[in-house]
Amino acid sequence: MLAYIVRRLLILPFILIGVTFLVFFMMQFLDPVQRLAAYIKSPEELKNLSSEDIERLIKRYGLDRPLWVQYLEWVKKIVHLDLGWSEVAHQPVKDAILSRFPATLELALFAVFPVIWVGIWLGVISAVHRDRLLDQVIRVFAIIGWSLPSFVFGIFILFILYGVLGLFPPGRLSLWAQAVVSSQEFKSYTGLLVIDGILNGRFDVALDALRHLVGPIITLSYLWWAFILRITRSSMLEALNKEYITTARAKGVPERLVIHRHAKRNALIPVVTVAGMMVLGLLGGVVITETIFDYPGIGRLAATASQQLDYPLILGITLFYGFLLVVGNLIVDVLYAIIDPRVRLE
Amino acid sequence: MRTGRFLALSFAVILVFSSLAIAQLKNPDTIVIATIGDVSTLDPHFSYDTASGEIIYNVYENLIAYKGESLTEFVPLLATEVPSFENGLIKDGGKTYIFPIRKGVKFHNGYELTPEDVAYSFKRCMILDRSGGPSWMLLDPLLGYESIKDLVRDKLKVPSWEDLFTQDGKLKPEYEKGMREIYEMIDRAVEVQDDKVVFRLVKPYPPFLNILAQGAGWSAIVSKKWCVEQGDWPGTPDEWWKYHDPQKEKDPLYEKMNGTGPFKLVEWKKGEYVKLERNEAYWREPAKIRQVVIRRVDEWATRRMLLEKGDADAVYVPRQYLPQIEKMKGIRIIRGLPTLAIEVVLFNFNIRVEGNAYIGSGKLDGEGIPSDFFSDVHVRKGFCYLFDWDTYIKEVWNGEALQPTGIVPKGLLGYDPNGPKYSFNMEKAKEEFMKAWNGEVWNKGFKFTILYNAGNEERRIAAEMLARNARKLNPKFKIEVRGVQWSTYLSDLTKGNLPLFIMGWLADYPDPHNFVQPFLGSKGAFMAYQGRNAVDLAKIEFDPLIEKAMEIVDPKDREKIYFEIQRKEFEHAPHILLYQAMGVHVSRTWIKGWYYNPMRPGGDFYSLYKSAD
Amino acid sequence: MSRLLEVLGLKTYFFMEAGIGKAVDGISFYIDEGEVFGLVGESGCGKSVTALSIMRLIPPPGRIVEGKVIFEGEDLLKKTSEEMRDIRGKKISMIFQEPMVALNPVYTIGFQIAEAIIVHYPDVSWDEAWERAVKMLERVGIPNPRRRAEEYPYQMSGGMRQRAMIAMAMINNPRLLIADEPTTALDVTIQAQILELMDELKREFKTSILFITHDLGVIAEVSDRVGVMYGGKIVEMGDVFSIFDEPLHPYTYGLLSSLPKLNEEGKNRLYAIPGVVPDLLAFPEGCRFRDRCSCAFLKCEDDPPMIEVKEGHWVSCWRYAEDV
Amino acid sequence: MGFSWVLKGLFKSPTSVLGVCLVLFFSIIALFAPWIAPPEYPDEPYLLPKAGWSAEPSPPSAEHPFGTTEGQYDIFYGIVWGARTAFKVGLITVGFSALIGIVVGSISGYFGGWVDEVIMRVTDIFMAFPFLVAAMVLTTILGKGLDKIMIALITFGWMGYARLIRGSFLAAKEELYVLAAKAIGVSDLSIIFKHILPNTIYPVIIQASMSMGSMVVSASALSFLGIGAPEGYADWGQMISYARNWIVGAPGDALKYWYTFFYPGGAIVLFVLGWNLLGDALRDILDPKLRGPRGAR
Repeated sequence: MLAYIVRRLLILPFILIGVTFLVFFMMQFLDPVQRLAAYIKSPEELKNLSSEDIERLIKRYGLDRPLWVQYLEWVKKIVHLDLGWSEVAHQPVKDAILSRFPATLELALFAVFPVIWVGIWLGVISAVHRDRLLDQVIRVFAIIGWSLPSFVFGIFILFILYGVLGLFPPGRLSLWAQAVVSSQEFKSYTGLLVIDGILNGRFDVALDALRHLVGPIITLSYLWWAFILRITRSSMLEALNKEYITTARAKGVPERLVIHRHAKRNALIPVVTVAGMMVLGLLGGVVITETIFDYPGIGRLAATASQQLDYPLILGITLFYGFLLVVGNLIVDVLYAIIDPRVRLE
Repeated sequence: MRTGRFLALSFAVILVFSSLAIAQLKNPDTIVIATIGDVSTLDPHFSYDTASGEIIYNVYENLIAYKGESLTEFVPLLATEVPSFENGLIKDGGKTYIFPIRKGVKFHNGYELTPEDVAYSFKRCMILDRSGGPSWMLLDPLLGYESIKDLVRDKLKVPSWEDLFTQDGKLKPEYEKGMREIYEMIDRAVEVQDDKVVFRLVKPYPPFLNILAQGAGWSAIVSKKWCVEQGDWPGTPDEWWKYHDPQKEKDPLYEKMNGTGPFKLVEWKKGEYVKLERNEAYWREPAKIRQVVIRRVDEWATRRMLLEKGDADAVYVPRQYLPQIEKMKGIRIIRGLPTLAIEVVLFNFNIRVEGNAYIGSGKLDGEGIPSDFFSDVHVRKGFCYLFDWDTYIKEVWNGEALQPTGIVPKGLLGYDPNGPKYSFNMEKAKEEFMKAWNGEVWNKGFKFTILYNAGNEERRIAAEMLARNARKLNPKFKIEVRGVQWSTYLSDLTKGNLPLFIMGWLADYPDPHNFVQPFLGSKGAFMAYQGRNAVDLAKIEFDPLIEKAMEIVDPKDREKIYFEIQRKEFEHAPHILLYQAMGVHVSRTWIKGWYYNPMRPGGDFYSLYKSAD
Repeated sequence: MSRLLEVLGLKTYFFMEAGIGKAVDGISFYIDEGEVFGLVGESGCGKSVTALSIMRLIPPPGRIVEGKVIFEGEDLLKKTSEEMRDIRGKKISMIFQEPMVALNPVYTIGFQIAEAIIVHYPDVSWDEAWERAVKMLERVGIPNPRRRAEEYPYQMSGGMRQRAMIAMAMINNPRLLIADEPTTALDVTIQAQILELMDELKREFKTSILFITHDLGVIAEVSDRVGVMYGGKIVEMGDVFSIFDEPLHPYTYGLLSSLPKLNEEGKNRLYAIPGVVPDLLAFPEGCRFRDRCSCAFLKCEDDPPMIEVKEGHWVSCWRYAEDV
Repeated sequence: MGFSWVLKGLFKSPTSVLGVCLVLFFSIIALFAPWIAPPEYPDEPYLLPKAGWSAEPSPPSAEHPFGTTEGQYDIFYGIVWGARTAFKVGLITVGFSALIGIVVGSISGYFGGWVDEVIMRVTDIFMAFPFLVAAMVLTTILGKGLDKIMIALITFGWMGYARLIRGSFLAAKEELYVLAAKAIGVSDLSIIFKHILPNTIYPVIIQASMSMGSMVVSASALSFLGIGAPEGYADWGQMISYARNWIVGAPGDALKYWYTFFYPGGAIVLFVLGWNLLGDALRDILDPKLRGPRGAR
């Protein structure tokens, strides 16, 4: 087990180098002036800029140097934990990512719960009622969710929840709550506002943060349910066909326990992997949902970074995501071993 | 089934709590603005955009300010008097300006304002002179050069600024003396005399007071002591060049503010919001509003709902979406606000040929255009007649824009309501195209691409209109309209690849020179992109008149010259004047005290307060 | 000896798109108390379906369409599903061919055995159930049972697993044990040990056994009486000696001839029944074996009756019909 | 597993019938687009006809049966030709990703050893990108245009197939028929093509039909974010982005501009739904692990 963890961690630097080099490689399709677009962000900024100034800016940011030189320069800085400056975020790349990660983490944590829970629940029901009406209804329901583009459904949900009902506003906090959070008395323990709110005894703040999470969570949940549901359903069907299920029935285990104790536990093993992938996807930022709900997370940052070709930030985010992915997959593997005793000794 | 019950229950709980949160007048002592502007720096001398300018306007103060809605009258702010010939504070035929400095004003950190701070501020702005920044407005009247780099190049006879330094960034010893002399020039231009500050101009400069009154940054007064504490230029001649053209994020004032204005900076949450708080120790009455939050919300639908729910008091509304909020309750829409901005289609007289994918074959054979296609005045005029202003302004702007009669916009000296202008006329367009290139254009046709930076609707539609009308006029006239990423646009624009391109200009100060010079002057901001032939044309036709207009003080005489410039502009048609838009202000009706000044970058929060109707 | 189980005219069909698969098509047999009844036949002949039908665990699209399963005087097919559940594992329990897949891989052996107690005796505490499980493991010959109870199925050898499986089946002291090919997947030496264990337990707990296998050698060793199945029907039934000494049905005869016999010095080539067992849907009308039968004649196109040739020795073949 | 058997399976459940119908429906629209909605300029049929210049969408009328978007693009025309675009994007991206995946996965799985190690690590690198962000970056770099989107989607879309094929290969390699083929000296390529691929292709078919929908959604997401199809191009994603700012309606009349959102949104949802249902059905039919006991379907 330990050897396995070590081996996986050894892959980490390799992945990170590969990923970032690929970004640099892609940037080679641009000429230096195009790369400068990260620094001159709109026509308005061209106002008093001569072509000489443009040359100077290119030199200043080293945009005309060859790929290898730029990459090595960048790596040199990385070694000192300096990810560079993001012009889009107006702050160092490291700060930009670290300041938005708690928001994304919070959203992911709160979204994961309903998605996995309900997804498994529906998946089990669907499998147990295989091919009957209930199964068909659940599957159609889920597959519609899966077929809905997030930019169609997200806007729709925002419109209903906030536009029509006026209940769940976009953003991350209401104004008054923002004032509380940025005040001196409010201590930030985790960066997750719901938890911090509770720890500070400000339940109103926690509730407010929760209120802002509802829209994105509903959107994400419906879109991702199908994902969990189908894998649960199919692995549940597979499990229900297994002989140990007949064994359980043959020893008189009630049907409820046959399903929930014997089949489900086995069916959940592949679900763990998928759920793990999903959590990693959520942590990597949900670009469109965050954009629509004006939620200040990694996804929105990534969207802006890539639209404006802010390559220090793109690199930072890719690095961050690569790290997350490798470590996250490792955690999933460990979890896997805990759920499935067969894996333990391998 | 347990899961289902729990879900229903938790949803019900959330519903109850959230319905408690709805109120009528929200946040009575806070103003929330939702906009798309991206604040890029808080250093007043670095900033040159309106989003940053709005913050700076409310935190820093200038010597003087515009009086209410006026563009010609001023009120003293950190000065105690507005200089004029009458009160003797403008002397030497408009080459010396004297400002008595107000006493007892404190910066937000408690430091007292001194005349020394004022002089330091202007010198700092001139020395800082970042690439593409606003410092030229001070440098031109005070030193006679548009940038420090031009000045250095001229005085020290070096090819470029970089040549002054060794590999490791040290000033080469041979330039030490020259650089000190240049500093003396800067130093002499703004001087402290007792409790006054004196500006010495190299020539009379009619819009100088406008430049000092503009609140977006370059004339803002900072505290010298505080700046030095932040690691900024210490105000001495030693190594002043190190503080020239800094990298934005290394600029000590990049994210810190310490002004004398009615609001203090509380927090700049990058990319999310800027929060300001009332300055209780303000030298006038403290502001009525305690707090201002400027939120960045890119999604229109979200902004709209924030406004509708009262969570935002004012939002940025793109013109095309006005119909959506016209019937909204509790919303005030103020239309027809004159803006000092103009949108122009510029012809490239010398299109670059090598590797240019936008001009087809590069020949006049019906499958492309030659490099100097637009050098023929008949081609340019032909295109001018193809643009359908009436439809465009009616459909795209809901009638809330003007067709310009010349480059000087309405509201400024030199605007000629009766000046000649082009109109949509297919016959005349045909006539011009038949004359162009000895009739070859009409017979063979052409093909090229108009680029616009994706996301700009008005520019897209203007380009499409030209393209569709051209094809209607002659099926051999093929224009492809293509939206591209800003990076591509930037690159092709600076390389000179674009056959024609659309640009806007927002006034830096309300004077016709600020429009004539960039668009018609041979050294103007846009001529460089319009090619050699355009520069030559400007040198002959426009430069002498532009210079003449700046040497004259009498407004009547100036106006005549600007009329003449614009008649020549019509005759040579170096560009198509698209529109001068009318501004729209949208806010909740409970916002009171709002007034308009076209030169102000955003809101004047000092004047605002909230009360239910 | 009294009748413990009597199966009468049991028909279990599978309703598939392609047609109706008559997996079990009207079989009847009985098992007396303390008796071992062997059910033998090639794979696919309906042995396992018979077992699952008795347990009423036929998966869809299969269904019991006709017949009676009388257990302790009551028809199991008329029981409610809850009553039936309580019978399973308590009065009738079952062990399977492949203990690796028949044991739930994610629970410990101890848990799975203790669970069998708890589901029938909810009043028993987990600790108590666990203790009994450990004792039972010891009884079925698992060394170090306390530690073994904590282990997962994959940690055990095949023989151990089958012992655990037996322990699980016997934990509630059932009246009837259905053993569906319990030794097929095991090595020959282990096979013998398991069979011996079953024999011991049978005596100790006075349990009847329905022993299902395709292995005639095993049948000969353990059964009191034998039923031979082919194509969903019992073609011959009788006590083990009469079946082995004088097989009547051509199929039984073929099966026995295909056994290698050591005492004949292995000189003769083994006999093989010609053809293969057809698909469930492809059996011929009438006698189902007639396509492969060397002595089939015209009459075989009709369903053959069950004929008691000798006392307690039945055969379903036209050759023994008196009126032919 | 014959073709007719698959067909039969598809008409088994109502959901898969629905899937087949939807896909067929859109195929017909795409195929007959020039007759359903004749283009204004036949040389550029994907360019949406424009009924005017006004920003405000206009409701369905006799002339524009589905109404017009902001900027007066005809929605009906856009839906019809957008079906072609969707098929183009879906088939090309899925086809090429699958092809690359199959080639890479086959090489990796068949040869194993260090070849496998290297290829799998490269795959890991590509998978370490968040898909949408990676596609956005590449599209932004390459510039606006449908072809650019497709390149970006293919570049970051092949890894799933490669892994799938590799996995099947590793399993198949141990199978007797492959060992036998190797033993009698059949060449590598012919083993791959004749013996392994036909037996491992089903999961790829399932995966491909499922990702038809998601690829089209990804492409429209890029259009939605403003870095996708060229302006005025018949593309559902772009049409939704035209509706994006109108979906909230007008005060007191929330559904005023419903048609801007309803038709393109409906088209894309139904298209994706069709493919997903089809993929789901194929999976049930082709995936042996899911088949019931004793061929019970």
